[in-house]
Amino acid sequence: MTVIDPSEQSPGTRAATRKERVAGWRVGVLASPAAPVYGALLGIIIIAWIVVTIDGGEFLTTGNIVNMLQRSVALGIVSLGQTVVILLGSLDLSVAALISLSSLVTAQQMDGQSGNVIPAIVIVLLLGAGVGLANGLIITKLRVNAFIATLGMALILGGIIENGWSGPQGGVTDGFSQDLGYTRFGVIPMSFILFAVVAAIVWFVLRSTRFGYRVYAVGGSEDVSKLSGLRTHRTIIGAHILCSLTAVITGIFLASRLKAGTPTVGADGGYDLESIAAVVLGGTALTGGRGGVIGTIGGVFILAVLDNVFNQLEFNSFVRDVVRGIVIIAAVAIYARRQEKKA
Amino acid sequence: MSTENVSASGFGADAGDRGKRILSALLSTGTIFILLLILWVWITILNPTFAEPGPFLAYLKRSAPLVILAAGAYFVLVSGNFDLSVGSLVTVMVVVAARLIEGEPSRTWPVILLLLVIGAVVGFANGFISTILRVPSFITTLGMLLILNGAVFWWTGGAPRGALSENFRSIGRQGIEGIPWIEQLPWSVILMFVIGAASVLLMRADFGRQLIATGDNERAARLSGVRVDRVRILAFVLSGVLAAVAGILLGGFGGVSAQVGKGLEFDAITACVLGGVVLGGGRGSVVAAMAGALTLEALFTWLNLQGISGALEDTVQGVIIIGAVGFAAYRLRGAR
Amino acid sequence: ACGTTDDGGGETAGGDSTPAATATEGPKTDLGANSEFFNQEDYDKQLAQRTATPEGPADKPWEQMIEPGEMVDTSKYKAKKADNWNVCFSNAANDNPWRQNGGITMKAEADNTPEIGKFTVVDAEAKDDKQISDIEAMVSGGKCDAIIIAPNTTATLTPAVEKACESDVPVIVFDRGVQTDCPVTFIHPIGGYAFGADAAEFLRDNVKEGGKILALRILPGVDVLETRWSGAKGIFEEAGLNVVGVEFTDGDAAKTKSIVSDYLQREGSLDGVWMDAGATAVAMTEAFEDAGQEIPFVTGEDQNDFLTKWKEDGLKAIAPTYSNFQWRTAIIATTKILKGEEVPKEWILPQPKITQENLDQYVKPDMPPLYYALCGCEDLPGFPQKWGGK
Amino acid sequence: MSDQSLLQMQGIRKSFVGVEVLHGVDLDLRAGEIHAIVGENGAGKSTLMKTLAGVHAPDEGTIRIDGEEVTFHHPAAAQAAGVGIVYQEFNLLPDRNVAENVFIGREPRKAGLVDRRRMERETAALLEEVGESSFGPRTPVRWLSVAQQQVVEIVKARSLNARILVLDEPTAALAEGEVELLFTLVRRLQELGVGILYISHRLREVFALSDRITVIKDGGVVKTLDTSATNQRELVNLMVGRELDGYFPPRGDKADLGNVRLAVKQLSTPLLRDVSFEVRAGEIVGLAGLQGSGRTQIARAVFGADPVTAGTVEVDGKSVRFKHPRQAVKAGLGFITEDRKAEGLALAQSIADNMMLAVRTVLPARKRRSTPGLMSVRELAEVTELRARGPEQEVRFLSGGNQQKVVLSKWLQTQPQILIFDEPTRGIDVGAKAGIHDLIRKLAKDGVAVLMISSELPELIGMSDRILVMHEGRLAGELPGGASEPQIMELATGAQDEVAA
Ligand SMILES: Nc1ncnc2c1ncn2[C@@H]1O[C@H](COP(=O)(O)OP(=O)(O)OP(=O)(O)O)[C@@H](O)[C@H]1O
Ligand SMILES: Nc1ncnc2c1ncn2[C@@H]1O[C@H](COP(=O)(O)OP(=O)(O)OP(=O)(O)O)[C@@H](O)[C@H]1O
Ligand SMILES: O[C@@H]1[C@@H](O)[C@H](O)OC[C@H]1O
Ligand SMILES: [Mg+2]
Ligand SMILES: [Mg+2]
Repeated sequence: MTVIDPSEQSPGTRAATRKERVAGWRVGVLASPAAPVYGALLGIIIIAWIVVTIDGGEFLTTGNIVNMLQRSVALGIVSLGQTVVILLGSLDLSVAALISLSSLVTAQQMDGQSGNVIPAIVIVLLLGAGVGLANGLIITKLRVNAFIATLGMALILGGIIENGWSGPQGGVTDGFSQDLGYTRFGVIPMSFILFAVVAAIVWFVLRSTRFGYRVYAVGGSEDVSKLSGLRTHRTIIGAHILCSLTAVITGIFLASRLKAGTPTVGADGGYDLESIAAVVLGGTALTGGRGGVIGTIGGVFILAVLDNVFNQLEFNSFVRDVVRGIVIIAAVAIYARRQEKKA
Repeated sequence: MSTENVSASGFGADAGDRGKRILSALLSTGTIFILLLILWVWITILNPTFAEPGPFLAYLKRSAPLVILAAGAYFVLVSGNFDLSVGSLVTVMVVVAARLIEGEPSRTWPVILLLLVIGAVVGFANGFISTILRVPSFITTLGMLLILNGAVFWWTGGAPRGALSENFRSIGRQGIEGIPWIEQLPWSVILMFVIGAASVLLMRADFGRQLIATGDNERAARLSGVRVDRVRILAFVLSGVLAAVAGILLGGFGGVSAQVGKGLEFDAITACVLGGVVLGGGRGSVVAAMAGALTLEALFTWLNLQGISGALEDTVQGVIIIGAVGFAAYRLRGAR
Repeated sequence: ACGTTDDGGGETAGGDSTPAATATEGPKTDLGANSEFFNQEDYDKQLAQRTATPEGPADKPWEQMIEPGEMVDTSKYKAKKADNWNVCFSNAANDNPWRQNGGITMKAEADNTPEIGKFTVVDAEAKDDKQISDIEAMVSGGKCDAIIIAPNTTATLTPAVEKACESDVPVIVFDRGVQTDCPVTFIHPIGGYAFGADAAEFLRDNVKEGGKILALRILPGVDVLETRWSGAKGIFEEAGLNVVGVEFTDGDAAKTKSIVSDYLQREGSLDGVWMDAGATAVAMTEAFEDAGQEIPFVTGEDQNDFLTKWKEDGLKAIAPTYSNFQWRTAIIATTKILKGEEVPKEWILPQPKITQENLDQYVKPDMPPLYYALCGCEDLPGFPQKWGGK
Repeated sequence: MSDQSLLQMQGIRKSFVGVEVLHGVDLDLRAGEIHAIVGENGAGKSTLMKTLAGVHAPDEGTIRIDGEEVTFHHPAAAQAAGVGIVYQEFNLLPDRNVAENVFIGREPRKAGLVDRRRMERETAALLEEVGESSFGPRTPVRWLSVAQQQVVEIVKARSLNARILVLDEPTAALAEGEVELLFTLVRRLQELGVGILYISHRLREVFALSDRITVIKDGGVVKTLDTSATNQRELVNLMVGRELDGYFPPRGDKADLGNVRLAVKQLSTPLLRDVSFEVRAGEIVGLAGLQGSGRTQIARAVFGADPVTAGTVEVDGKSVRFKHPRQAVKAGLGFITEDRKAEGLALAQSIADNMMLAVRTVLPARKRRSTPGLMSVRELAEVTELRARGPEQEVRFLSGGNQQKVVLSKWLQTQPQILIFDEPTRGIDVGAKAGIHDLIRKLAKDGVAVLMISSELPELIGMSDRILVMHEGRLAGELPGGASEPQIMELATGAQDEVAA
């Protein structure tokens, strides 16, 4: 019997380390699913710039850039949470309803009093945690598929909204609305800073905490994770709580922007499907386990740039939808090709 | 062979368990039929006329489009994909039909043919992009939803234009008259049963077995010679064509409307999941999926009869759907 | 102010008060009761305005105004250029036939106004947040000579409209209201109370006491729709009519039909149907036909399919309207402002109702089913093709 | 080896869907002992281990560790109690790197955050401990060969510092050379006092390694024996309940050989270089080689499952180029894949549907009725000695060996002229193995050309009429049937580059 002596493998070992170093770089930077996203973003910005300029408009002005940043906030924040659940191999279709509900509760709790701002925010965050917990429990303990569980949750929240409110709910405190909704630091809107902070937190959580590692593991394979001794249920529940929290933060932000809560702000914004589209545009695999928030941010910017260009070119909403649909499909098709080539 | 000990091999080692097996199969996939029966009985208790032929047929007639959509959704789901574009496809059907028919009865049949072709083409595009171009179908069909919605209204300038003809509308509205006892047998109910039967046969045929095997394990199916891309594309085509049929029925039933297809994709998927179809593919029966659609419609009727406040209706619906799916999962687990 | 009102008619009682709806404050837990959507003063005022004689040319109702009251001096908005104006329009949405019809009219009127060089439309797709950003972009872009706003929702668009008013560009609001009187003018028909009452009075006058009425509404929460229902509700109560149900149809024909069928099953029959908008009126009548029942007294709107069916099938009906020609008025008002001509602070348009007597003049066989009879667009270039007619 | 009982399992019962698969199993394990568990496919070995690992809760019975009763509701609880397990199926995340896989869910932390450095350092140390240097902690698992993955699995179990280590067929996916490495590791752990439960169908390993052997049959313990006090013959008898005489069916006669059925000429793919060989009707050609030497790649390329860059394939003298496996099936080829779960079976479908899957793709239903030689599902089950409850049973509920028989049936049904077997008896018990060997030989006798890939050298030597040996994507040489193991290994490792054919 031939026993392979490990020492014989030393040339191979050197090769392996070299390969690994190259791999590390490829995995870390180029092979990161975020790379093509920013390529696509850059491409779209260039095309947009050319088209808008030919049309006689201005694209890369400070005002316009600020406008784009501002527009990316609401979808951006909720997409961060959506990224986490999609990485986990789940998804959340209830975010739109939760955004509406949280905008309403924010307004109701603030009731025009500046003293109520902090308690209101706390209450709304608790609401988010509660809904996320419920989603997580339904998925793990009742074993209802995430698609149906969160679709059902959207119905439940929708009914609660309809039952409790028949129109906008005023009461968002003036100062709060001004601060979060309209203040700018130089050219940077305050709300964009909120987006950046939430993004940094989610990024950090995914990258550096055990919870983040577990999200990737469960997304890679729930079975493997469980058999390896990972408490998958806790991870799934935790991720859904995180997702719902980003939804309520979006709701709070929108309340500040509208100076009111409204029953339809979430559904009108299409935040459920659009956040999923943004995440996938950002290169995160719908099957879970691959991707991250950096890509999602790129995906959100792509949609924001498109939106801005549509406005400048005065596309009607129908043309917009057609172009959006094509861009989403085309971008993901390109990623898929890249993925295939690499394999 | 080295052994004659055949008694232990082959099947029937526990032939006595056959009854038990059937029972457990019924318990696992049969939950939906039990639920449907409970709802029907309950509705009848609330409103005894429900069980009479007229009202019951009216219920079936109203359910027919969703049942047909659920069958279409089933083919796609069982092959491991999603089709989120069927709702907007239904809208497209109605809007295109109105624009092209302009109330002219002679145009009805050519336009219907065209609608079926559009359904097939959209389905093919969905399938092609999702299989050959490897875009996840969730995204393909989400994009298609946007494209269809935008394109059709772009074409009509924002609002539906033109009008449906009477004979177009009669498919979704009328039926065979003068049948004793039930008076009218609606065309949509006939279509529903025909499509239901055809779907069952299709799933039992080689195509269906290959489709479900593909959804279960694509690599194994391919290595066994299954042209997995082709069967998946076909599933999307079926979904598109059935959405066209549903659109024709809904346009007939309700007339021109830009809202008609809104949210139907979710209803169809919900119906399938209620019926025990597993998202991700490979499991579930088409009959149960269609029963899921009937259950969903019965649930709407029940909610209406219960007089649950319009506002809380959605909440109750959400709780029941989650509860039913959770219950089915629980039974499946218990039965395993 | 308590609760929402309609398009703000009430607040202008003093002549210079806010011409817009007030906030809807506090949760609306009781949809049916709607007490918070009812304001007696506005209600009485609107009902009275129905019979007031409007000022202006009778053959051009879109130029008429009811009880104009305070006129605004717009000389400070007078455009520096004589022509080639860039008029910007932030539209809430283009999501129903009424809005689509109006949008076409508005564009045609703008094209027909020689001074307007560019008419820029940005569609908010029914998203409050988007509309706020759209308006911000219009203001900061500095390229608009006037900004027209059709707000998506009342309370929520207020801050953005206020911001826009702070710029030196004139702001014109129409259709739904906002909670500020900062815009140069606010254009709207009489209002929801009048609409709701027109329809309810028809049923009151025709249906016997205790008759069963079904009320169909599109969706909750839009003030101009809420007031329609709250305007009707009191009349039903007073008349002793039995409202067996109030349901939301989402503007979906199939859903409307299913709801009516369900009620026919449950109640056996209905004596009247009240609707807060007419887009699904035909589907509603078909539910009766499909159930083999005679169509009772019904109400709709000036959508062509309903009027046609009314005429052809001899329905017993009425169609209140929410004057679609206000979309045209918005451009006319803008033109006046940019020319420095005075406009009313609140421009109230007539709001005719279509009855059996005047039905024939509104049915348009050559126009598509979703055409709105009160288009006010027949004399515009491109009619009827631009509106889908033959 | 101490006599102190480390683990005691008593009266373990477990049923699925009302069918009991374990009827009161008793088992004990001492510290520093290697305790082998053997038994037929479906006997319940893996299920028993899963009750120990917290995957399945036993319906009845007790588990004691160090005399103390324990219940595990989750694999994490078993881990915490010192139970490590390498499952029969692979249990790694391909998208994560080695270190992340080893410490999955238990990442070391510093100040509340994952200490990636430490994680990698510890993984590197563990890899070094087992003498693995061909990859490092940061290598993505996707890049690893099956053998390397198995090393990761073992390192992962080891990283728990488990006192009880379960290895469920750890060598099933390994070639002989790699097996030795594994043995070294297992013995090292044994010296550290770890109690090891070792499941294998390879009796040679069992005798080489274990201290005691427990035979399980039909969900119950037949007997626990001291390895030194028994022999292969007795063991087989206990397992199968009958004598098995002689391992392999007799080779074919030279005279029985027919025409060249399959001719591969200068075949190249990204992983293969200029591979040429022929297989005649009635012949079994064995394909040997180390892991990753390209054996599977040959099969896939010939079958149209992977793209070919150069070369030709001829079937019955006609040049073919399959772009899709279906064309290969149509042309009379069959391919029993090495990984039956991932590539052989639609697990949620019935036995009947799986058996019919391939024939359905090439013969439409109406032609099937008139095609002679097609067997009923029941007949197929008998021919392959399948043990199952009925044709409607879902394949995922079958044990590994019975699943393999379903795969075989699927291909028998297409009446192939050329059959490629990739590890046909991986994870198959000795009794069934003999059955499959007989079947393969019988097929050859009936004129089928067989190409058989196997990592189990005795099997390859015993079955093949000729043996081709692969080395790094090239054909390193050819040996006659009955060649010796060292001869093959010499070619396979490239130890001697120029070899006579
Ligand atoms: N989750 C399950 N549901 C139903 N039946 C199961 C399940 N897991 C295993 N079984 C059944 O339990 C029996 C024992 O299976 P097990 O996998 O333990 O066998 P094994 O001894 O490990 O066989 P092999 O040597 O083939 O791996 C088999 O009949 C199998 O079909
Ligand atoms: N570096 C690699 N990248 C991608 N796929 C690979 C790589 N190496 C091997 N494979 C795939 O893995 C499979 C097995 O590889 P190969 O044919 O080289 O091994 P083998 O000799 O059959 O060994 P075994 O089957 O025993 O694992 C093949 O299908 C091949 O396509
Ligand atoms: O958009 C609304 C329209 O749908 C309704 O009919 O009238 C009021 C408008 O604001
Ligand atoms: Mg096993
Ligand atoms: Mg191989």
